Amino acid sequence: MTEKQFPREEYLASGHRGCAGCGAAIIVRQALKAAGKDTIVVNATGCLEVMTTPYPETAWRVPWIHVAFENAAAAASGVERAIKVLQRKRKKYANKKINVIAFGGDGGTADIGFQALSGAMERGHNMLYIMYDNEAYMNTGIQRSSSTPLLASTTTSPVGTVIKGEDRPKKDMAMIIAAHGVPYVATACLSYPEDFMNKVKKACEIEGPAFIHALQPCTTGWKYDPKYTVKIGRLAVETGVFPLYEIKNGEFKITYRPLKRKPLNEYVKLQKRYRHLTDKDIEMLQKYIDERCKLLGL
Amino acid sequence: MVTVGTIIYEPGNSTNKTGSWRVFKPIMDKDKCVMCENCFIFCPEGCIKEKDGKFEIDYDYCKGCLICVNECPVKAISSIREEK
Amino acid sequence: MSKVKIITGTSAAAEAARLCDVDVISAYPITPQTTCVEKLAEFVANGELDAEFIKVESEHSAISACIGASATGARTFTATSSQGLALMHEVLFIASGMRLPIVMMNANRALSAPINIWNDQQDSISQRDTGWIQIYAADNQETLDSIIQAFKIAENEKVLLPVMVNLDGFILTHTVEPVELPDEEEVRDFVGIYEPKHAYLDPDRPITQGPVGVPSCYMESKYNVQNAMNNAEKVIMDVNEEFAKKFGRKYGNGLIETYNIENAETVLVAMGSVCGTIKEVIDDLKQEGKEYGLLRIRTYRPLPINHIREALKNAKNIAILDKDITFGMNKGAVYTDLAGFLKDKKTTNYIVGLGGRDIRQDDIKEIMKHAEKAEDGETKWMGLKEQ
Amino acid sequence: MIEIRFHGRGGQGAVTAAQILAKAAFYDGKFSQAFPFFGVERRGAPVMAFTRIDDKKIRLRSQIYEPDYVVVQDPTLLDTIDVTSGLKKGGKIVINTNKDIKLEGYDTYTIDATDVALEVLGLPIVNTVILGAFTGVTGEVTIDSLKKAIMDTFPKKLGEKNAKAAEVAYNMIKEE
Repeated sequence: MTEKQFPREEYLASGHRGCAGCGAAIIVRQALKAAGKDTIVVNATGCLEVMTTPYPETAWRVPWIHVAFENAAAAASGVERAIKVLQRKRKKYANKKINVIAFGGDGGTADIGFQALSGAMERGHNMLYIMYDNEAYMNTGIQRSSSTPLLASTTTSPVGTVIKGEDRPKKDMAMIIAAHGVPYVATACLSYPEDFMNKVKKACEIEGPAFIHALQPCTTGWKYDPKYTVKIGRLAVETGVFPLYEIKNGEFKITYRPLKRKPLNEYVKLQKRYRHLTDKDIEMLQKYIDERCKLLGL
Repeated sequence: MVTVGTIIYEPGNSTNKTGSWRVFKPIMDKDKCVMCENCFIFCPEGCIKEKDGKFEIDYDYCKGCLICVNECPVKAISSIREEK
Repeated sequence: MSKVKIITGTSAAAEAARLCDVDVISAYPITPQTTCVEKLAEFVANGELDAEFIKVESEHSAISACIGASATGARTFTATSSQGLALMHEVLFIASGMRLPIVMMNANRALSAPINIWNDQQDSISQRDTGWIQIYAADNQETLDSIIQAFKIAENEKVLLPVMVNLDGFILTHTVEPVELPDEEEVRDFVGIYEPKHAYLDPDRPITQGPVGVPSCYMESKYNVQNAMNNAEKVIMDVNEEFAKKFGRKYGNGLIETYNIENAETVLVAMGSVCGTIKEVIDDLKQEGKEYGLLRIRTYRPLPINHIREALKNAKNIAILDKDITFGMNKGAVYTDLAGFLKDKKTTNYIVGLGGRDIRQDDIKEIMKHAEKAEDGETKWMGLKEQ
Repeated sequence: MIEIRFHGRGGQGAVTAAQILAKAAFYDGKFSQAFPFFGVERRGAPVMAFTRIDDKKIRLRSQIYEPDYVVVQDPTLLDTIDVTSGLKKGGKIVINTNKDIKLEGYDTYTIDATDVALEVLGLPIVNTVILGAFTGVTGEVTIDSLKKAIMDTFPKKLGEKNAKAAEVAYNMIKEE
């Protein structure tokens, strides 16, 4: 390969305090390489915000703002409209297309930030919201969220003698946002950088709100060897646990189709959050995933 | 002195050397490298950098997660125990 | 050209925001503030104000969007009341901590439960420690004038704090009275254009706003806010003077206003619209040869301690009226704030007008009489029905 | 200081009437204030609104308990509400009714405002009509200022019609 596939510019500096093997950092690096310099980032409270900005140090090389846990989408709404009005009234940011990208974890997006997100998506702001989904509240120490998958163990969905792990299935954020009728919704995973970065580019180019649900394997919360972050993400896609698709102007398209879906066991066996699963549990989960994949035509 | 609004004006000034976190150390064999960019795009630290047409690991920041080792298709990166 | 219109308090607030040429409005309707956002929406819809109106889904998002907009360098306005303000609570600290000069109109209304849409000041008093400057207007003209002043105060580089302009729900928000609307050009000349140097998001100047305030910087960060409050005291006075020079109206020294205080042994201390009724009673009683005084606190935060102490130096009986209550202490917040530095004075606290209980002239007279004789320091709830 | 209380039903424009009266007084060079009774009433329920008029700036913020005048926009209210409550002795009360009503102890004036409204406006909205009658009865504001206040409260055509309706009522009550 002689041509450079990925831009060399780094908008997230080294030296941040993420865990070794942190998937959130990979997501941000990839997303910002796709979006480019003229980007303003709004960040919900969470791992990403904490690990990148202990005053007086910041890992960010693009303008960045953090307000609170549940309001990244609302704050981004303000940023987006301010740019619009300042361009119009005061000739600021003249002749420049500025991407407004909000990053929120699954808690800040699917739970506490859900209302603000729904409002922002419905209002039609020209912004991209990226949910980096590590399937639990990792910043506070691995508590379940509505995005925690069925049977995964967390500190608030522990494996006890009566209940064994999370008892509710994962909330389907991409489809919920798609139901808002926004022009661009996609799922993505850091293990497929080309696919993810293409989606970020499309989302930035499109006029109006865009939402990307990006799966982010988490070494600490999912309990695996840090070197497997990318591998586990890939397995999530190859097994059909996390299908990659986009919905552009209402048109659904699978963007990556595994030749043959791998058995779920390959995915769960690498993660200690699933170590309590019996063969019967895995069979049940496999059936659940098969049904969901069938619905998506996978 | 803390700035008004606790604002940080120097972009990307997080220069604390996270290389000290390392337990394992990836070693790049530049001759084996085919510049597929996997290690580059998957590094959580952004510390695999291209220099003179070849990738190099910046050990000041590499935390030793070894994703690069695991994702290299030609086994150009190996790992050793960090010596301190 | 200035012109006089007969308008409500909420309209006066909306007119002020229009005159100040705000860039972004983000607000959510709530009684009795709603007519303000309706008016603003109308201005924007008719092109009378070139602004972006973000029609958010809650007050929490309203203030969050204001932070986003202000941090991008836009002049930003919001309006709320009661439960809405309470819902904003956590974000209010963030606005002041990030030093964003957002201006808010708050229609003072009681807090649930039981649900009550009528006036008291518990809502804004409960936001006392959020780092917002708080101004309490006594009439609709002052509402309009205070919002204009608020932008100039908030955006002053020595201040850079958000300002909340409070007006009593219904008593002002829904009352029409003559309000002079100053000339648009003159107002814009007075407030200028917001050109922040500290906080604006621009890809050509990538700054980080709202980072983690680690223990080694947090105290300094908060001390900065306190310093800004200290600076605000003088800035508020200066802006009040400057405003008077340009528009011919002033509100005491900007921080406090006194009325007949030099002749009186008994002085009432109050905030907001009830001060009008108190002045009326003072004038009536003066004709009977009785002298009473009023100290109106216009700026509750920063609390002008020295000015209040100086104004009350000759007062013998001080009656402090509170439209709020600190449960478990049986005192109002204004009283508890003042008692600390009026230790050598006889002070009595009166809880008045909670949840829209009307404050009649007779109530004021009763307070005056009671304050003259009161010895026990017991708090008196005015107009409380026997249980 | 003159204090006026308006009785109506939600949706009949009692609050607007109180505000128009305040405007008219202002056009006469006086100070004024108008406010609704701060209730939770919805359309159809009895409502009240108040106007204060004075030669000097009005600072009083309490509600009105002893009005100088009472205006009743809807005759059905007489059955359910004590419309003369607190009305000063010998105070004037203007009632929209087609019946001949006299309220003991008060100067009572009646006008079939609904009829006038239907004729002039084509709608049974009586608030401007009854303001015309009030002006004729009390002289607290001039008819010219009242018309001006009405005109700038409503859109042009509607304003003209309402001003006309007020004038008709004003003349009717003057002639009585």
